[in-house]
Amino acid sequence: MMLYLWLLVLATPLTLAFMIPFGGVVRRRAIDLMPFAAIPALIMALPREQTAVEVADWLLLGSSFGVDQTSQIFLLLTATLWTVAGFYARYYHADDADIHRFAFFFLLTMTGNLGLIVAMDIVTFYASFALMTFSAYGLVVHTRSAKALRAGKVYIVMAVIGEGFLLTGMFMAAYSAGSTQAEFIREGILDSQRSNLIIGCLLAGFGIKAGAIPLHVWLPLAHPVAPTAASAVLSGAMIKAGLLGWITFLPIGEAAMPGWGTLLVVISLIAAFSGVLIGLTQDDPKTLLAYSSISQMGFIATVVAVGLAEPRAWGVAAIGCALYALHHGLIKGALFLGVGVAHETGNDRNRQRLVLIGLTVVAIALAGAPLTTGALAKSALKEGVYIGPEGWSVWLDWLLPVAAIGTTVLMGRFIWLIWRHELGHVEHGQYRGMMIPWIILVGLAFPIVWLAPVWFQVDVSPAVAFEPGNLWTSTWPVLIGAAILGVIWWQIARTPREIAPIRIPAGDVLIPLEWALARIRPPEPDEVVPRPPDPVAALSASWYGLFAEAQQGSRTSRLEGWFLRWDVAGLLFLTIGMVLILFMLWR
Amino acid sequence: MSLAGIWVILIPLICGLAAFAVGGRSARVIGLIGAGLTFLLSGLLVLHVWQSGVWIYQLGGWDVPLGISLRADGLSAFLIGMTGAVGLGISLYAVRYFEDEDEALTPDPSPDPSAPLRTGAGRGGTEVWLPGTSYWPLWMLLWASLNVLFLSNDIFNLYVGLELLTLASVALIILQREQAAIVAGLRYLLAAFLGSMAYLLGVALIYADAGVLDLGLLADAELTGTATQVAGGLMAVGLLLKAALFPLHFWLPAAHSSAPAPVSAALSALVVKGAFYLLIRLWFEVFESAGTVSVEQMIGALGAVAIVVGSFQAIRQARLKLMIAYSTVAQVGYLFIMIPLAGSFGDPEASWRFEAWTGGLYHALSHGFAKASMFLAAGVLLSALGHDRVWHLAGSASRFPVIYLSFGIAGMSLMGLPPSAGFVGKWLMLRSAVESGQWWWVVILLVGGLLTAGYVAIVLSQAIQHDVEEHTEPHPVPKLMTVMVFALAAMSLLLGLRAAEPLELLEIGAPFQTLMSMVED
Amino acid sequence: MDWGFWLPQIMLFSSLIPALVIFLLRDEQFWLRTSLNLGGSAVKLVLAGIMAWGVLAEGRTYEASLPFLHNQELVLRVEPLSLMLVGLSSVLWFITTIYAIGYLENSPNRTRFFGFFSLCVTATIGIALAGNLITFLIFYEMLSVVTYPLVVHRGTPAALAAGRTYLLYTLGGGVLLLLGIIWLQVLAGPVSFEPGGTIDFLLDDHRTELTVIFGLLIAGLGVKAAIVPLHRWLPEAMIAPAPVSALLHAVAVVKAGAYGIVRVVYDVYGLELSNQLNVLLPLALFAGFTIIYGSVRALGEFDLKRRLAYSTVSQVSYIALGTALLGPAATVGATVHLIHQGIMKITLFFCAGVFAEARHIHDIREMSGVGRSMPLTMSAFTLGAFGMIGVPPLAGFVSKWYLGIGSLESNAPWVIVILVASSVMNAAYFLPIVYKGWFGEPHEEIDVVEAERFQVAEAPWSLLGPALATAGISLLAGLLAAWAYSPLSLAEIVANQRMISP
Amino acid sequence: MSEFLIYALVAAALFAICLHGIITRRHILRKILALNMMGSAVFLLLITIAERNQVDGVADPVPHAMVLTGIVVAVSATAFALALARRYHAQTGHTELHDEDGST
Repeated sequence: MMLYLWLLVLATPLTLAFMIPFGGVVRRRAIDLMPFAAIPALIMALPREQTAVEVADWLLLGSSFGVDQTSQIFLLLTATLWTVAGFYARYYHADDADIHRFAFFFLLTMTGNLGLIVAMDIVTFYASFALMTFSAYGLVVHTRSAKALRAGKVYIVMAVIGEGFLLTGMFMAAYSAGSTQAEFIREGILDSQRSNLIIGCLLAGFGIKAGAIPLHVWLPLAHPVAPTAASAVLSGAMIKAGLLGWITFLPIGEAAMPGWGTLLVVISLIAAFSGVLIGLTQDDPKTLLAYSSISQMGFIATVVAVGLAEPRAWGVAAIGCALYALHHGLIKGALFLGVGVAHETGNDRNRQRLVLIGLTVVAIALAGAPLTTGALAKSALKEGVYIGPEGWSVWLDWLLPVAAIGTTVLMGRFIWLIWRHELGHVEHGQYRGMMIPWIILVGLAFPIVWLAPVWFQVDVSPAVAFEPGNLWTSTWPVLIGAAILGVIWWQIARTPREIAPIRIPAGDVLIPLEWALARIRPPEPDEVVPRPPDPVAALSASWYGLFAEAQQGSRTSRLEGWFLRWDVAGLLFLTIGMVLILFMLWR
Repeated sequence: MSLAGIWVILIPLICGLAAFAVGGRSARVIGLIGAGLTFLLSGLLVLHVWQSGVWIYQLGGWDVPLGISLRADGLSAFLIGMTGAVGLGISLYAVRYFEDEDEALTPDPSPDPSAPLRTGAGRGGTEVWLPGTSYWPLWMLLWASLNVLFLSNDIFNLYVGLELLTLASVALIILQREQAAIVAGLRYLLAAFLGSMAYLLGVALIYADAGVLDLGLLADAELTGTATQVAGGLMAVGLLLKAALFPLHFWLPAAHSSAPAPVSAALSALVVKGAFYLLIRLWFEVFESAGTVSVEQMIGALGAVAIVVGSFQAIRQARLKLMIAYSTVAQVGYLFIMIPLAGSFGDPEASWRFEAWTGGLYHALSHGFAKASMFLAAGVLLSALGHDRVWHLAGSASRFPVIYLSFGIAGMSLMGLPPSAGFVGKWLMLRSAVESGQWWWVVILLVGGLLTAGYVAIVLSQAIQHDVEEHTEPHPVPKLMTVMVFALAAMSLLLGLRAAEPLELLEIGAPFQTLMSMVED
Repeated sequence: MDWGFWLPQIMLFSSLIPALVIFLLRDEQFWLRTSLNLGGSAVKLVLAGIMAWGVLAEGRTYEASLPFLHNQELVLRVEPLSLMLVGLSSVLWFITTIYAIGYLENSPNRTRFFGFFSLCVTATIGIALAGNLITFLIFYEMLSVVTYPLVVHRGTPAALAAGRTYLLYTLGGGVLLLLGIIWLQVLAGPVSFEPGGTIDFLLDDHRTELTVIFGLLIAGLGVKAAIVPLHRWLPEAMIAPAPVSALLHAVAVVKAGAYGIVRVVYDVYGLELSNQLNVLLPLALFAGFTIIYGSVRALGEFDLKRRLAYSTVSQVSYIALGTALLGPAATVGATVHLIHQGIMKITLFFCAGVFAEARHIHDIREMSGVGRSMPLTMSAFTLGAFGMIGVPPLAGFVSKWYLGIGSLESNAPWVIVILVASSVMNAAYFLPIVYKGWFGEPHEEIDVVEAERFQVAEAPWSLLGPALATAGISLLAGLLAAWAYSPLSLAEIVANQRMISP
Repeated sequence: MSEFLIYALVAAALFAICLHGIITRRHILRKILALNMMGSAVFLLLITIAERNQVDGVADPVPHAMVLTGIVVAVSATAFALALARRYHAQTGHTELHDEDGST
């Protein structure tokens, strides 16, 4: 019974997606129902008790479905965000002639995203992951602008490389495990002789999706160019797929892997800081948000790294990860959707004010100000860090708040950009339709994040956010960030000028790489490539040539003509006769 | 039933004489009846040998060595059966073929401008020469002499059969009185007589050594004397000339290609086998003790060269019939590779000798059907299109699908591709070569198949080629002719699907009695 | 009536008889020919179903022995491995027949085409059912011959030149195979296909010979399986009409080679012997190189069918590779790829044919925007392409998965590098096509009125339907891989037979 | 040197001369005659053999029978060859066998 419910979760968006190609009324109905596609998933995310894993022994290589505590939180996030984005997109694309195409890819991507959360075996996970990855391409290039196509190209190349890493890792893991079930996979990785190789492959493969540096290059290109609703799910929900992959399949919490932990923590901290720094140089608020996502994923990855290095910490850290993911997903979704709403305000002051207030609230939450979702998420994260390896907490205790300062400044710049450049920028005349889902998301984000730990009875209670230490650590970075913003504000107010003179193009390290690739790659040939000679074909051609030549001119070769002469033949007769007789006699 | 062996000689002879005596259109009817009866009798004889083993008949009741005996063992029955089947096919084809020819000639004796090859026709003023009338007596004579050859158990009697065969063949070649045919016929006649003389001298020498002529007695005598050895060389070279083994093939291409199609078919499919049959009969019975490895290897080497040269020449021919004639030169080479394989190389008790023997004969069988079909196909094309120039066959595949299909099937058999009778022959010969370690023959047998594919495929691809020119409507071809072309080709295929029984037939009275029990598969 | 004896023969005759009758028809006799074709393929389909039921559900084997040479029989046997190829060819013959009827409508020489087409299927079925080496050889060579008229069907000089190359390659391969078989039979007597092999007893005395014979057999089969450097005929043969290319690549010719390799390794030499002779590593290396080389060449081709052809070169070697790895999972991967590759590649060729027929598109660079006017065709193509890349849940992934696991089982991790590299390169040469089709801007030159360019204008259903059907099957084969009657389950039975028996 | 050997050598010499003739002479009639004589050489040998093989003073009858039959065959063959040669002459005007005729 449960199995069919899980399948229903996937079948709903999938069915709607495949109604679209039929056109006509069927297509219109499917588009109308698009926002409700994730509702079954949302319902399945609500029960407090997790049911046993269900196996569909006829599907793929034997699929199993179910959720554990961590993935249920991911499911909650994903279903919520897709639902909101679905409503939003319904209006955002109301005048779009290609809405059916958007809806098709949107629903397929949704199927994949939900599938990978409810999958409990690596094949189903990978299948869903692939579905999500390849369908999202359609979302990225939806506008068909040159920018979108370039982003799409980078996206798909990176995605294919990621698939390659995953496939390699999966083969080895599944072989060692002798099973495809997630729990056995984790053990299998530890048992394998090549466990380091497997971990490396999986880290890299999922890292591409999670935007881990230096595999993030596609992210700042692809997330902003997608239609806003798609950006929201890309940055809010799909980016978490990579994280979930790590959590589900890496043997975190089962053995200490200090080497990998150290590597990941370094990478994550670089991401956390560089995401902020590069983000600050961006002019496009959506690109800025994409870099912010890289930075935020760096925060979460830090805790994953802690888990890798210190198994004891993982029990708590995993919850921290999940809660942070929930927080970041909802908030980032709200920020992205807010950009779109800001565009729709027109010159209506009230609307503009509402949008700015809403965006500021979520921006502060992202910065982690006290009483916000960010504060809770950060406190939950820290719970894990504290139990982490010897000596790490000292550094992380300082570095994470410093990064939070950066986030505060970054959000300040974001609000600034919206305020100065984006309000009423484009107009579809769908303000209301887009604003309502957005407001609901903003409104729901807080209670969801605060209530989730209580509802799911996780080991981390919301109360941690109110512990004095945590209260203070969530306050001072925001205050310092606000102070910096104040100084900048004051500076600009005095002498209006460009505050960030450096512009790092989106995609940062990709740019030199692209340049180098363009140099080494030979130009695409216009005509057929010369083929190496084929001896057999040459032989058959020359044989045919023999025939063709004979047909044009001479009939019988001179040698053969000689054989046909009577005297020659007579002489040969004589010779052969003599030789035969001689041979007969000579034995 | 036990007298089928006699009647299989007498019936064609009687019918031939009757057809000659009656003449005119009725000759055809008599000939056809003769062909049908001979076919049935051949079948009966095969059945008889199959059921009761070797059949021996003392002519006039005189015992050997005084009397002359007829003997049919598996080998004879095998070849008589083949002759019967191919002969019937050719006869049915010939009915319509010569009817067509004669009709074309009767109303207007002046040469048909569209058929320049027929320049000799209609000479002699009012008297019109109708090849169809003369065809039947001669064809019956040819058939009878073939059967004589296969059944005689006496080396001198075999000489007579051989000469009869030559006379009938040459007469058939010049049937249409065309200049090319007369030249070719004359050359053939002289060459064949030369061969016969060498053979006859051999007979004299053997008689000098053994004092008997009966094959069975000669085999028992295990002759090794000098006279026998010289006789072996002489008979071999004479028969090689008659079988047109390279480089003694000079007479064959012209003779086989300038004859009317049913005659070409009979010559290439059957007559060449007559000389071959005689050679292996002698070689493995009379000269078993006197034969040497070097002679056998030399004959095999000539066969190998024949395969290569024949195939290369075949592809260079502008006319289809000449191409097929050269193909016969090449295929004859295959037959003679059997001699070193089944001969005295290596262990005399080895089972591969019997395998090679059956393989070579099976190849002869497949070649008989396939080559007959090919020549008859060429005849159809020649009479429909008015020419048989390979280069100008483009596009004719869509107009004569069955003809080319048959040509392709026959070609498959010649190449030795499964499933065809040719494959069975090649398989057995290859096995024998591998087993005996004579790798050089393996190479030539395999390469030969590819070379054969070379010219067969070119004819077919030429025919399939998209038609670029506008062609005049082809002369209509009687259906029966097409059917016979196909039937013969189909036989060469079917015999490859079920070879167990024919192969078993070959075992009856075979010269390798001691080896047969050792053959494993 | 002894069904075990007659069923395999009826299976053969169900396409042989239509072939022979069709040869007697005229081009204009459309209905008679079509009903013969469809009737024959339907009968074959039903028989394949009966056989599958008998073999899988009731554990029966059907066997027919016909006398052939002295002690040598022709054996037709239905067991799980043969069932795989039988099933594949029955299903795909049926579908391809429909496609071919639509494709060749009003073109000349239809009688010849359909006649040889049915013969081609007969030969394939014969290869599938062959129970010993000589039976296999017979049908294998028959296949070479009967596909030739199909390759040169168009009769253009280019087609004829391609046909000559094809013939020389396949006949040359046949010669090597023949020699190998004869040599082996001289040493071992009649060799029949038994899981585990039957010639172990020769190891002590004939080690070198066995190795050389293995080389001969594999080289002979490798020509049809298009293993580098014997692959060159395959891209050339692309000159043939689309249904021929489709059937040639998916079912008949290349599969015959690959299936032969599976048979030789598992059922003639057997696990033990192959291992002890150390012949499998070279085979695996050749196959691995072919996979990479084919992909690299495919990247350089811009003619759609040629690119697909090189893709086939690459993909078919998966089967040889899996066979050479010789582990249980690799065996499953190799054998299931027999089916999966067939279904996916035939989809791609169907689509390529539709593009060529309906839009005169032969070059990849002309494909821009074709997805807008032919969304269904392009969808089928996309499914095929993704399957080839190995994206789950399509069939290609399942084979790749088992091959990957198998390579580790057999302690050959380098194979994983090849598999992944091949996947990435598959993506590199298929995704641009998919991209162009769906997202590219339609070409100006296309001779369609401006207004019609975005109009949906699919090819007729007789062309489209088969493509969609095979695309659907390739999706289902992957999606329901674990189902008890999926190709995968069949492959597992095949592998079990070969792993357990001594 | 026995009588037998003399006759045998004469037969061999005759055979060789005829062989030479048939190879080198181009006139058709000469070729036919050479063939005819060749037969005679063999007949001579056969008669010699019959003489050598005599039993109780009676010559072996079998070679005689062979010779008689052989003569019949030779007569018919020669007659046929002559007729053919005549037709050849009538159609081509030649009396010699040209090699160009053989080549095609």
